[in-house]
Amino acid sequence: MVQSVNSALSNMLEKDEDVILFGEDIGYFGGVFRTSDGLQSKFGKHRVFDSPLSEGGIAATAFGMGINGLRPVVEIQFADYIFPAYDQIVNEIAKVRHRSGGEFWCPVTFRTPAGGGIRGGHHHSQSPESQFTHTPGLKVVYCSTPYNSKGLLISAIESNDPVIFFEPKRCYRGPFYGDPHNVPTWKGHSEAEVPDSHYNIPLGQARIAKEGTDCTVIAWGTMVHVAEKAIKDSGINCELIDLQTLIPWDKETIVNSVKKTGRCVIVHEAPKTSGFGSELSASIQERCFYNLESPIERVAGWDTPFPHTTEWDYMPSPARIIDAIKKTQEE
Amino acid sequence: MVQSVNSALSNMLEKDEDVILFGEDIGYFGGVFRTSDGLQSKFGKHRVFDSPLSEGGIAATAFGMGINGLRPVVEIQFADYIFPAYDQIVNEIAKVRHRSGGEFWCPVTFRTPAGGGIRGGHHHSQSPESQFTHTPGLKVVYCSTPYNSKGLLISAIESNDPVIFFEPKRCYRGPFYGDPHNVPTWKGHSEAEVPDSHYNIPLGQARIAKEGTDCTVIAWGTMVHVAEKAIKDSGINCELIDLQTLIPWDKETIVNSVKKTGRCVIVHEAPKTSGFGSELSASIQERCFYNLESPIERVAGWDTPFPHTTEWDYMPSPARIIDAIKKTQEE
Amino acid sequence: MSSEEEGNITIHVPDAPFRPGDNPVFDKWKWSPDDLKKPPIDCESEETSAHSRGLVRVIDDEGMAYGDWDPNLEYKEILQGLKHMVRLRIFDDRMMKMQRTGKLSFYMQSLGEECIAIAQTMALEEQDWIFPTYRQPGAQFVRGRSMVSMICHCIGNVEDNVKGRQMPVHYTYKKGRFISISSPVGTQFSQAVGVALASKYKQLNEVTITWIGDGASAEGDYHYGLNFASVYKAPVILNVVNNHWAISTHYNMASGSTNFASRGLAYEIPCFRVDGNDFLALYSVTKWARERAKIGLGATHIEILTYRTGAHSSSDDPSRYRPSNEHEFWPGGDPIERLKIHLIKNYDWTDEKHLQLENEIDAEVILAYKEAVKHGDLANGPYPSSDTIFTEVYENVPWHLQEQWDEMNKWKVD
Amino acid sequence: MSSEEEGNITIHVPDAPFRPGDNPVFDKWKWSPDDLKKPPIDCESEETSAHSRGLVRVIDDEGMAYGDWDPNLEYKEILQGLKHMVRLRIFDDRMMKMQRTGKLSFYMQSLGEECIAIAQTMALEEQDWIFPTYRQPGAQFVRGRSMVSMICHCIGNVEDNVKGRQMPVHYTYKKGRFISISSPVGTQFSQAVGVALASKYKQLNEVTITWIGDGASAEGDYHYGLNFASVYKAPVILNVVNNHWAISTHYNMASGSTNFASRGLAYEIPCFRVDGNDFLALYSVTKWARERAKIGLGATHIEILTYRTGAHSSSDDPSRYRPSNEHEFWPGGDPIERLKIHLIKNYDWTDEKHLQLENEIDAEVILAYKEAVKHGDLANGPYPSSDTIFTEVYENVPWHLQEQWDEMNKWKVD
Ligand SMILES: Cc1ncc(C[n+]2csc(CCOP(=O)(O)OP(=O)(O)O)c2C)c(N)n1
Ligand SMILES: Cc1ncc(C[n+]2csc(CCOP(=O)(O)OP(=O)(O)O)c2C)c(N)n1
Ligand SMILES: [Mg+2]
Ligand SMILES: [Mg+2]
Repeated sequence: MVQSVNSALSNMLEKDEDVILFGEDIGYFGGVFRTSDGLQSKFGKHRVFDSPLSEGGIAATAFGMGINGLRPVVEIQFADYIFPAYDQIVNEIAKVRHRSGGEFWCPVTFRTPAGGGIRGGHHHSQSPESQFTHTPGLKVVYCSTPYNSKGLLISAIESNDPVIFFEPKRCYRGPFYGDPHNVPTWKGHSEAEVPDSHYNIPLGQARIAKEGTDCTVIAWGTMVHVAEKAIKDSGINCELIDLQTLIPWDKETIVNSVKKTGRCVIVHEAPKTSGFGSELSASIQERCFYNLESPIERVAGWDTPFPHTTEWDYMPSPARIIDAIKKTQEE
Repeated sequence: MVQSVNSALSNMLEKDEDVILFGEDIGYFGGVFRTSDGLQSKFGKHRVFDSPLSEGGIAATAFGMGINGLRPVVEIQFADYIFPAYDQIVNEIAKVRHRSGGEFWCPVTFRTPAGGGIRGGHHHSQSPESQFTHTPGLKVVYCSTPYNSKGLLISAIESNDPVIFFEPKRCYRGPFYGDPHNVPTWKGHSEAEVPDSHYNIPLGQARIAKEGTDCTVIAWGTMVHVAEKAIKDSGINCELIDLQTLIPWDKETIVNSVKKTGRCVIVHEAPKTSGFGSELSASIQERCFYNLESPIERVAGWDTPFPHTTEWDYMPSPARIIDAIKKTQEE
Repeated sequence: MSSEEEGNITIHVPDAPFRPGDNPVFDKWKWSPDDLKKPPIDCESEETSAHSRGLVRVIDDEGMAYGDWDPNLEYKEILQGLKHMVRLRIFDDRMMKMQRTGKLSFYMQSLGEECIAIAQTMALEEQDWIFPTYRQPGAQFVRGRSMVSMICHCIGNVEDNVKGRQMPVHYTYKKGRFISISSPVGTQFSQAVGVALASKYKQLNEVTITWIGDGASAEGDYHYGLNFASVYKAPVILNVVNNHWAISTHYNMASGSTNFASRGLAYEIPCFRVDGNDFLALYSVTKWARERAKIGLGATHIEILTYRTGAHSSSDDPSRYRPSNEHEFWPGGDPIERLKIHLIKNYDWTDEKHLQLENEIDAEVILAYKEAVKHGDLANGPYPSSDTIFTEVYENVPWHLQEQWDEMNKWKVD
Repeated sequence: MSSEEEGNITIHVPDAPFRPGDNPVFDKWKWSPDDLKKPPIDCESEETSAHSRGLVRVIDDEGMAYGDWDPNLEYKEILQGLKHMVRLRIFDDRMMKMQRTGKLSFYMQSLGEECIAIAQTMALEEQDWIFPTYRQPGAQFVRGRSMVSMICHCIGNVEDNVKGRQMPVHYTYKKGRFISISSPVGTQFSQAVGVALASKYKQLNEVTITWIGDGASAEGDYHYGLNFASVYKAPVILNVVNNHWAISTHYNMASGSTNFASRGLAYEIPCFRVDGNDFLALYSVTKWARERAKIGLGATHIEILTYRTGAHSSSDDPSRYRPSNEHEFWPGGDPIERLKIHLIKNYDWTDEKHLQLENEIDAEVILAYKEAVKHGDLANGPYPSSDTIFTEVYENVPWHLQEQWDEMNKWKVD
């Protein structure tokens, strides 16, 4: 996935002169996760460059560049460190089109590695997507595979709205099936074939990762793979939906699926309370109440900070997901 | 309510030497909403004082004071301006007890006027409570009346956990029943009698503002009064719950009520998507699925920035709430 | 035990020098227009050390202009500045009156600070970007915005180009490259650097100017702005308007120092403190800064020393926290009065002409006001359609907004 | 067209002076211990202007100590400092080795910067508060923390006092007034001011010391810290450790200036730049700052000039972004080597004694390590119970956490 992100960035730098990349350590070094490796030497220092260690300053600078005609793509080194930029994002970037009567807008993309599973403890593990879904004006995207990371990132950069783009860092080098002792690479995975050339996956579209009839399982990021494993092991014919875009989420795909299966499990890494699972659950029951055979289940991170040594007891595991799927079948 | 908040602060300054108040314009001037009026001259400049215009700095300073034995109570002049402090709150203050193995903790209270109805436009109207409910380690409180503002604020200050305390600014001088042309004061309201002396309303406890049998209506802040009016006009025998504390919310009161009524409407001012209504809705359907006669309805602010001249089309109105209550009765 | 003494033994809490009941005393200014020379355009920041600690002036206390910084403007141009300033003052006055009658929800004057944005914008080129706070609306006059359009915004009627979304005085005027004002203070300061860098990236001869208050300079954005401008050598003019007050808070609470200008030195940015009520000095320093930015040498940091004569806003009552007559003692005087005297002493301007000008402008403002209220006002409507709640949140309306929009239409208040 | 040229015509993007393949060249230091006098303890910040632009030194390039800043410590005390520094280096080395074998998930060395926290903590009183970043673990040795306890934290075993919640090197040691380290860089800098103000409020003779990196000084917290300290005259020592690098980013991207020390001047805080590899200079300046804080005059700002000899962390490979031998050319040398030479030249310390010390400490570290792994390590456990996920989130466990805790127990991995 490191390569597919890199490829998306490269395509967009090539295609659009207004695209400009900056962030901490992304220039000469190519980023601590190597996602911008080689781009500075290819496109020049004025298009791909380091920034001071200041997420607030990065966001503010991107705001100004965005309203003055550029299309900045910035990296926040870890999603945990996006909060110093929170004010600039939720009060400024998100609202400028509206507040200016449409005179100014800011087509910035914030790329940021998120999620756990790398022994990151409190501050290298968080998955703060839901904290951006409450702010009108932002789009929120969470990729999960090499293929969709590229197609979604290109669409994010091309969007004239600001996009917060989460990359599940645990999956940079391979999928994760919930077992820390099993460390596969992307090789051979069906979503690992990535064309070199430009392609889009439209924002707002979910991906049906597996069709099924008995329960709809919705996940994003790393949890797509954990859920896939759980479904396989559960013996139950579930439909797995990779949400891909959280704002705006794909109502049609989800509502149709839940109407079909009558059951639903939502899986995310972030703490359960006020995670994006709560919005989906609330919204699905509003729209599918009379189709639901059992309560919508949420499997999520606990409502605690993200721990270090005990992280495998924190992140949703296949076992917990299987249990939730089974619960939905009880009725 | 300005007086009741002032009285809570005064009681706590009197009672506990470790209580210290600071924030923008709160010292000599007594705050732009006058909630700390007279406290500096009563308790001294070293206990009640102005701060630089820097919400991030205020939060950071409060962090340090809190872990070194004080009990700071800070004011963020408008809830819209809490975001420059967001990193200090969600990454630092919320997590310090956990991250330090219990060696340090930070009993700070953030008081902040929130919500709309004062022609505040984008940035003097927001109600960002849900953006704090996703962060483990924080308690979140939203008062609604003179009586509960004092009792809750005292409990917040006495809590050894950090508390984000929202005050519905539209209700500082009187309740609001959804009609901007009707501007009552608190005089004569049943919750307007406020003892001068210290009293607690425990955090985590909701208030049944009105008992009823046919539908549970949950609200907080200004919306408690708007919902009250809607219920009155609806002719339906609703139970009105003033949530008071969002984290941790009062499961018992709410679950019991919904099990009894079989129907539920949640009302809040903040945008619908990922508002705290989504968490309540998701959680209630998990716990009361087999008791629910109809979908849980949410009546909320739209998923747009808060407008200025058209704010009465933005804030949930009695008419919209009545419609939602009626919908729950259709089945 | 007085609170003063308490302050000493525990936390040191600075207070305003004068509070209601005190007699304000200010030292007479020791600075004269002869003090400071123009540094070379490509100077090191250190060469402006004296400029950051002194005060750049052109018009002295007697109304005479001289010294190295005198921009030697033509009478016509200075007069144009005066006219804009008078226009802004009368405009503000009218808006405050309208606010009291409920035609606006809220208002913020530039009283005593009219000179700033007007002089500085006049010193710029028309392709330059203006990124203001709420106290630089005057730049719009320079850029030719119609008063009617400005009033329509303030009174939130159907012709408000911000479509009823923001509070009054939150102007946006892209045609004049005047960037939309936002309420959170300070944010524009760091954003302006991005605007400037985009111009630079595109290799255009465009400079960006921005301002921040003495109070707001305590926000992180102040540091971001100076630092990013310094690292990337952004063509930006970074002003701190030290008008003594942030609502009720004196500037001695904004910083442990009484000098804001010199902060830029440590970022290797040239720094100037300028008499904020001196049209010619402001004009001149801004021209210098623009020239420096244009030739690729980056930012200039300017402290504009002035005094907020009026209330913070229409919601504020300053007599609760400062002596009501404090501004009368402020040695910087009044910017309009000072420019008027300068013109009278040096050109054929007269008190009579000035009075006539005021009358003309008063008529102009009343005309504009009458025209604007034809389109409605906050007390009576018509307002922008509430459909504008849902447009321009995103480029296109996503499904969930469309659902809510449809829902809203069922319940529309107007 | 090289990217250098591109940089000139569009956005100016500074780059590191040397990248892999380049031959690093540093100017020889022109500063000597005789340069700077101690300013009076109650000086104005301006009186430290030269101190912020020069370099406070005591030990010269030959290992001789002299000048106004010589703290005239006893041999015993200097030797104690040396021992702590050697201890830290050997400890770090052992931890890096253990990290490579999977016993730790991650590690961060203090290599080349051992002097800083050790000299500065030794200059403080034991009631003073230490608010460190990840590169000041050495303070814990001064405060008497057992190495076993430190290792247990790093290897995340059942005896980790942080209970497996944070990554390695995120120590907390309240008994030694060493405040819990947090990953978000910069936050401690502003928080430390609050710690200091609480001491002041309680009228205790306590000073707080904190550090921030050259990189992290671009965060808003840096400005908050300096500004709040300056306004409220907090008894705090605010250090910027300029070790040339923030991961792969050279300090010339952290600021448009090459000098970090002088930033404090504009906040009216005295400022010093200190040779960060000079035990005696650091000790001395810190003592001065503590004395000033104690008598109620507030903060001191110190730039500690040093070089990050090692990788940023165990996850980092600096040979990708800087010449591998760059540190050898850095004129500041190595702090241990320099103190050792000073001791050999001036006291009865010898190479043999030094070697023996290293051997003793190596044995001590190995002993501690063996003791610590008895309680488990990250590769093999046992870990802190996963119950610790749920405790100490709040003072008491609220119902929703209790529900989830019960649920977790059904699925426990260990
Ligand atoms: C982030 C933020 N915090 C608080 C406020 C509330 N507020 C509005 S103006 C103001 C004072 C600003 O003072 P200053 O920066 O000196 O500007 P001036 O009003 O003097 O022009 C405050 C506290 C705000 N708008 N934004
Ligand atoms: C807010 C935040 N942003 C980014 C990071 C990732 N990060 C960790 S250390 C580091 C570099 C810090 O450099 P510096 O401040 O110079 O300290 P040094 O490592 O040199 O001691 C970065 C970018 C972080 N931990 N916190
Ligand atoms: Mg001001
Ligand atoms: Mg560094």
